[in-house]
Amino acid sequence: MKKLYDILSLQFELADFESKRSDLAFCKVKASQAISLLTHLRDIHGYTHLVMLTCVDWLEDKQFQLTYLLHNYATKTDLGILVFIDRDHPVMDSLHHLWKQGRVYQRELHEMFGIDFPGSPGVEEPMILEGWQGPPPMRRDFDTKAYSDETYSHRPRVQNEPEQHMKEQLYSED
Amino acid sequence: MVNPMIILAMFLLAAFATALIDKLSRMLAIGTMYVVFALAAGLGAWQLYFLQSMPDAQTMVYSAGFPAPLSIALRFGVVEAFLITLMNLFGLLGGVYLFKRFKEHGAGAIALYLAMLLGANGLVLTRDIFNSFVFMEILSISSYALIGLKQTKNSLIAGIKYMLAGGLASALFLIGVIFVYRFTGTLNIDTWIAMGNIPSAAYLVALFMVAIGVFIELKPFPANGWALDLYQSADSGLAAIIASVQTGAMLFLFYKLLPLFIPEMLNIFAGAGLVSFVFANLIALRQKDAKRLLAYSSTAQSGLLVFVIAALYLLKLPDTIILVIALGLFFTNFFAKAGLFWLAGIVKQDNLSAWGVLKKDSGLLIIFGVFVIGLMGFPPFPAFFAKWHLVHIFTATKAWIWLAGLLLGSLLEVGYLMRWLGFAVKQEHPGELSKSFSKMLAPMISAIFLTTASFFLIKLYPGLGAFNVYPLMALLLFGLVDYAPAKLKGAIAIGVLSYWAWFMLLPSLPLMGQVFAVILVGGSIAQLFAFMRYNGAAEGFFPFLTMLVFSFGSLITASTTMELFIAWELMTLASYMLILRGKKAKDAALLYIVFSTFGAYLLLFGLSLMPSTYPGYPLILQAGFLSIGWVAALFATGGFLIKMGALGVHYWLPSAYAEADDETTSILSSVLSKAGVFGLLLILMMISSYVKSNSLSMIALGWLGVFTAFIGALMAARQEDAKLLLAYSSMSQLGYIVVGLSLMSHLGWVSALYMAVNHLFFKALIFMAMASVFLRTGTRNMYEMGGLIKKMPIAFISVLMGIIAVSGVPPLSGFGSKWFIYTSLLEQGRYLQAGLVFFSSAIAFLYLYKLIHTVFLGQAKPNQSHVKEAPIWLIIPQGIFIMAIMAISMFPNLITKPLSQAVGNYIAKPDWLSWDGYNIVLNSPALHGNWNGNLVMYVTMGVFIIPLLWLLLVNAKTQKVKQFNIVFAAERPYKPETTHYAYNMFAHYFKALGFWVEPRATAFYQGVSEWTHSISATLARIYTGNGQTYILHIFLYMITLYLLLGVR
Amino acid sequence: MNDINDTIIPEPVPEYPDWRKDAKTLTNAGLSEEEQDWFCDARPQPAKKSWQVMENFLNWARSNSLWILAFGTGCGAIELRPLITARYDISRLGMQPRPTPRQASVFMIGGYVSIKTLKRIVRSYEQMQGPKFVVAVCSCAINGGMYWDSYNTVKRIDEYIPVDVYVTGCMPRPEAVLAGFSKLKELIKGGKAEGQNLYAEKFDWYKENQKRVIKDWNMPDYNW
Amino acid sequence: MSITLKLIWAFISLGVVTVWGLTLNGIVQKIFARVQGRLGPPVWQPFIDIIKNNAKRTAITHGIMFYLGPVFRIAGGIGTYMFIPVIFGSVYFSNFSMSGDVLLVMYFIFFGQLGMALGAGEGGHPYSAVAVSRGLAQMTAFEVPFALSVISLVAQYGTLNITEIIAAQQGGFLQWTLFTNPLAVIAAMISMLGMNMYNPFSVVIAPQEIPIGPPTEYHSSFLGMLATNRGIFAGAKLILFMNLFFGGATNLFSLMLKTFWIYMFSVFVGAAYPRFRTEDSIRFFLKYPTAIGIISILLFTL
Repeated sequence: MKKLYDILSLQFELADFESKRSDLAFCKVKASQAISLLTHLRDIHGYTHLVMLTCVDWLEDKQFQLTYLLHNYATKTDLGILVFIDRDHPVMDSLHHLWKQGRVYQRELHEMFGIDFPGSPGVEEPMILEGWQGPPPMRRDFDTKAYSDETYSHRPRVQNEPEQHMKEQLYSED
Repeated sequence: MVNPMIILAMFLLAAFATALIDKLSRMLAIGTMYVVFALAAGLGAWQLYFLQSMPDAQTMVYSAGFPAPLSIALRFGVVEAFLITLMNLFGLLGGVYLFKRFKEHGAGAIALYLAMLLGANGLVLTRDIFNSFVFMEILSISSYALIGLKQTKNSLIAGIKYMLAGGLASALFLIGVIFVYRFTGTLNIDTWIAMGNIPSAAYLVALFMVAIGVFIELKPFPANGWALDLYQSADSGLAAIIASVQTGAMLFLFYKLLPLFIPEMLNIFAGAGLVSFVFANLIALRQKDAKRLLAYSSTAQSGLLVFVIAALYLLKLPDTIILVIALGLFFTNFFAKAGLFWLAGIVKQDNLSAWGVLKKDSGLLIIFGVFVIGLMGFPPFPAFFAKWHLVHIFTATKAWIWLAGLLLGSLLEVGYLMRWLGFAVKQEHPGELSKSFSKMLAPMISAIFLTTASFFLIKLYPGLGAFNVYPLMALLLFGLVDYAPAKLKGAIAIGVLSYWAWFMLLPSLPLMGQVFAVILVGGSIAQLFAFMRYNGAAEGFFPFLTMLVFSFGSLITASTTMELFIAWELMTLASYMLILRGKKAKDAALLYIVFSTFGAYLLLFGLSLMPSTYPGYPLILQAGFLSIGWVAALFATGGFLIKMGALGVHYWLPSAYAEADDETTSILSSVLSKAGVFGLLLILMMISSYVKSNSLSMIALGWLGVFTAFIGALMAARQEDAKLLLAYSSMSQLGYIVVGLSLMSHLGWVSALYMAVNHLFFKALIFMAMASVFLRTGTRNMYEMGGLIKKMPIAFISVLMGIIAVSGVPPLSGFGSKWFIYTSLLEQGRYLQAGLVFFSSAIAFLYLYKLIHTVFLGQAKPNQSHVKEAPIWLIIPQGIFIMAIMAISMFPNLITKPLSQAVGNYIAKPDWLSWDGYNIVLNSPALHGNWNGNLVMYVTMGVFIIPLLWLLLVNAKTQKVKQFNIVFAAERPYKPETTHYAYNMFAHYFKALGFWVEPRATAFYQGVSEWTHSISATLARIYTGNGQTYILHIFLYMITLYLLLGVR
Repeated sequence: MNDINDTIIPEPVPEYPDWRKDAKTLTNAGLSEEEQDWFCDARPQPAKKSWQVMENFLNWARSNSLWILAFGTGCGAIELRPLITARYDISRLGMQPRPTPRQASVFMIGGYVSIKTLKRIVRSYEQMQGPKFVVAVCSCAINGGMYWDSYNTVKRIDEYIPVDVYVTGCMPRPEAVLAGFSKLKELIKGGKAEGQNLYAEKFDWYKENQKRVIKDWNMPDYNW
Repeated sequence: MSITLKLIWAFISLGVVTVWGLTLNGIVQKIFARVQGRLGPPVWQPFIDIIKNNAKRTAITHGIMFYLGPVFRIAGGIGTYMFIPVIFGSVYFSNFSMSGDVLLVMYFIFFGQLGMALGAGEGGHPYSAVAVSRGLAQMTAFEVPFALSVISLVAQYGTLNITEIIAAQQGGFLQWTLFTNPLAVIAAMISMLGMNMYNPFSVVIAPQEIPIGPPTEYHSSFLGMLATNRGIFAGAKLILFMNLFFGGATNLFSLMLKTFWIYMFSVFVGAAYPRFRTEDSIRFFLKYPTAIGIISILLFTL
């Protein structure tokens, strides 16, 4: 994996290589180079499978971390590409032309984190939040409890003293 | 008695005087010429009149009063007089047509034209062989010169080629004449004939050279390259005269020489003529250029005439018969070919597809139609009668090859002529016509002349009843008032036809004929209402519709085979014109007419083998005791099966039904196909004396019917176009009729007729309802419709009744036809056929459900929200047919009893078939069964009404919801188009059974068509356009013929 | 019936002014003009009962022929499958799953209800033909359960459709669900399961609740 | 017999067949349950379901044809039954069988199916149309062996009249068509599997993919009517098979016994087999049973 990292480093500005296991490693790349790196990995190095595309909200760093996890069927290795993008202007290049399933991940990220992937087909369509009007709910600064309290009414809670309650339930004839 | 010398002298005088008069005034010169033609024609006519009043008058005239060897003999008999009249009339018409040219070129052109006609007249009149040569040369030389007048490069080249070929032909002729003179010592043809055959090889060679000289001038294929270029590049007015007058004169010369020829020679010339006829037609098939096509057609026609004269002479038929047949062909050919050349000059478009400009003038279009149809040999034109007798003669003398060649060539001819007609009628073209009075006069007068003559011919023809004239009169009269509003015309047509059918047709018929009269004529009349829906004139419907209906009448009443065939041809023609009226029907109509003509020729051959009938009694009456041979029956059956669209020859059916106008399709499907049933029944009656149900032939016919039903049903289930679906459905239903007829039993025929009546009712009903759907939605693709039940409830009810009747579900009458078919099949022990019939009738459910579901049920489409019920005119026929279906379902005796009685006149009703009230009881040793349609109806009503009342009671308050209020797996539908399950509805079915419906017939016929075209293309390659090659052709041709002659 | 798997009968819905009782049609404002033609706009009306003896008989029949709408709305739906198996076999009680709402009479809400699911639930509920009953299974359907603070899950289903019986538990055992159905049977036989009429009478209240959480209301107001 | 009396007896016999058919349906459900190790619903469950469905308080309709669909269906069922003689030799249980022969019965079966298909079609639900297209396609296939076996019967007995066919089978069970023409019976029984739409030919109603087939949109009393028809129609078909192949019945008891066992044949097969796809079942029907049917005809003609 390190060898691959070294080879790639000649062409791309990679950083923070981190080998988790013998068959799993992560490295960071600049957002502007991410898609070309992915293309390169897919076409040259046999990472033909996009396992997933996820996002982590680093609220404190004002950054979103996108993780592209790729799998190589020949060497049975996984490589995670981490891309950090600005949290205030969350725009990232789309990879739907590389992997068709990418559009679903991107749609989800658009819905949940508000990250825009220009050009990705159907990225604006709601996935599970039909008619959602609030801020993207998976952002860490979204207060889900407050939203919930405000939007949905709670069933009024009846609290009983257990002992008393059981007595009433079981021995109410007395 | 007119002295023919006067005519010749008149021409000579006029030709010389022209130069002088032209100096005076050009108009006067032209006028003089016209007067000369008129006088000559008048003299011919006068001579005809004279000879008619004095049949024994001397017709031979000797110049200078000396007998034959010393002077030149001329004959002015009936034939000559007839030809002289015609040719000079044509000279006049052609002269008028060429008026502008004469005005331009003056005396020279006029003199040349007069000389040409002088040559032609002389050729006809003279009985002297050397004199013939002189006139031939006059004719030829004046022709070259006239062609040269056009002064274009092409026409000059063509003129040179013509001169070369003509010179060669004349030279051969002259050498031959010299040698013959050496043997006979005289130049008089009559003397030659009187001397008989001289047993000398050299004499024969000489005679052959004389003959070949004339023959080459008649432009036989393939030694005719020069003539093709000539026709193509010459002025069309001139080409018209060459094609008619010159060819006519040459033919007559050939005819005069015939008695001299030995049988081998006649054989060779007949064969060469036939080859010319067939192959020129074959090549013409793929021509795109109108004048080139006409050139091939002219070649073919002169080949045909040579063939006919030689062949008939060889068969030693009396001169009068030869002359009548030849003149019949010649007469039609003469007018039609010249007329077409003239029209080509008016259209001024070389490309066939550009002939759509003719539509700008409907008069010209009609004239064009008259010429084309006349040329094809359709009744009532004389060529029809000629071909009819030819076929009979060939059949009687067992000249099968000649017969086959004649029919093959005619079929090819129909192919290209109808293609041309299709272009003229259907193809839009922006071009302009070059119309002027002088140009219009000639084709107009010849069309009128041709039509009138034909009209009188059919009226005066011995043995033809008045009913044969009605279709033509209807065509003529409704054609004249075709500008009147459709509603008025429709009302008149319905009134007239009803009166005629009720007071004239029905009383003159036996019961079986009345049954068919009800089906064919009654069914048509009921559907005529639909045509009244058109606003405005709706040109082109009523003349042909009324013609069609009247021709049905003449078909049923026909008492001789000829009447039958005339009615059949008129019916075909009328239906062709109706199909052609459809928007995109050009190709479909062509396919229809080619297949129909093929069928008609099979029929013609079959009829020619039949014994003579008793004029005055309808054939359907005579059929009970007439008996015909199996060959005749086979061919006639083939002809009728084509019209019914049996499996294998059904190729024309889907496209013709689909592309015709909707109301027309209804008539085609429900009525016209029954004409085939009529014919088939007629044939079966005539062979019933020796062909029984268990004959191999009838079992085979039964299987053909069964497979027609099966494949038709399968194909129908595959269609997305509603009309195609219904077309295949008709094919399938007719298959049942064929099965029923093939049983040759009382029950079988009753079942076939019951099915025929039923099919008329329900298919017309469905077609009318679907016509209103097409009218309102503007599409025929079923998957583009949906949910129309709310918009067009009446159409839905009609289709519902229709499909219940088609599928044979009780209680409607459809079950009756199914019951009859099964019982008759089972009664005769045809178990496996019954099984396959059952399978096909089950498949019928597939296409019927598809039809009603995808159109009326399911999801309504947003672009059809404006759709409303059809106009009343389309609903009236639906009402009539619904009432008819209900009546015969409720009271089946209304129809079963008369049918049984009608059939009983031919095949006696067996004792085991009886009616007990409404209960039809079958107690045959082989099968017991019964059906009580009336009781079934009551029981069905009962079991239907009781649950309905219960439902109304329990479920009185239902909420009416709309189309998207459906359970959609917890979702909601967004588009009706994607919610409507319609396209390729039975995909799974064809996954399992698809191998049955591979379009094998289509592949076969496309193969045939491709092969024909490539053969024709290969043949056409011999025409290089090079004059020397053409001369070589002539030489090779001559040598080949000589070698074939086999004279030592 | 033990205490752990208790069955809760929901309290009646609060009083709510029903100001459009006489209206016969709905506005269907959520639909475009073209779509208005495709959906029925009638307003549901409370159904009338027949006379008492007859009604008792019919209620008996209804209670013994409970056809369940097999629509797995949440994780509790997994509890329906064991019920059909040989061990619990609800078919002996005359119950069977039914694949289309048109023919079902019991709607089993199986657990948490997200907004997206709620829309489908409302639609399916309205497509059922009355009398129709709702059994809500799992604590999520009762008070949100573990999704009590979720941004996307409603906390009490009875605000949106009338519920006849709740079955507590996360998730309840099949026995508990069976107990819930038994309770429902009792209610039906007693003529107390009139959720359909409640829905029709308080239609506007339910609709308002539904529309408050379902923001993209692209369906008719009542899915017939 | 007077027409009034005839009508009364027809009603009585209709009542009998309805009860018996529905009971049979109940028994079938019970048997399926027991095969799967369950207790199963009570035998009278179909009756409760019908009452429940008729007791529904609301109903919707998509249009007239939708409304009439179940009426057509049940009319088809009742009509089919009405044209079959139920008990051989009994004037009371002969219904209106004098109106026609077995052909009438075979074609009247289509009456209900066609009407139902039309009603389902107007429902506008695509699944209904899908199911109808499957059903019709399968029907064209399974009717073929049945028709062939009926034709074989004609070849054997020389009659289409059902009463005469029964009469020919009297005189001991060895006279039954089952023993005199076993091939025809085999073909017919296989085609009955298709008619009853149990496994392996149940793709038409495929309950999960296309919810229960054509009646997807039907509910309330419409569904009640369809369920009632299941009883009548099943009874009518069984009686038809009994009459044609199993010697008919001379009293109600033997009718119940015979129809029960005939029905059990398709039930046992249905309980044991998985499901065919449409095209597979079409191929199946057009291969083996059709071949058997043709052979049985040929045996009687040659």
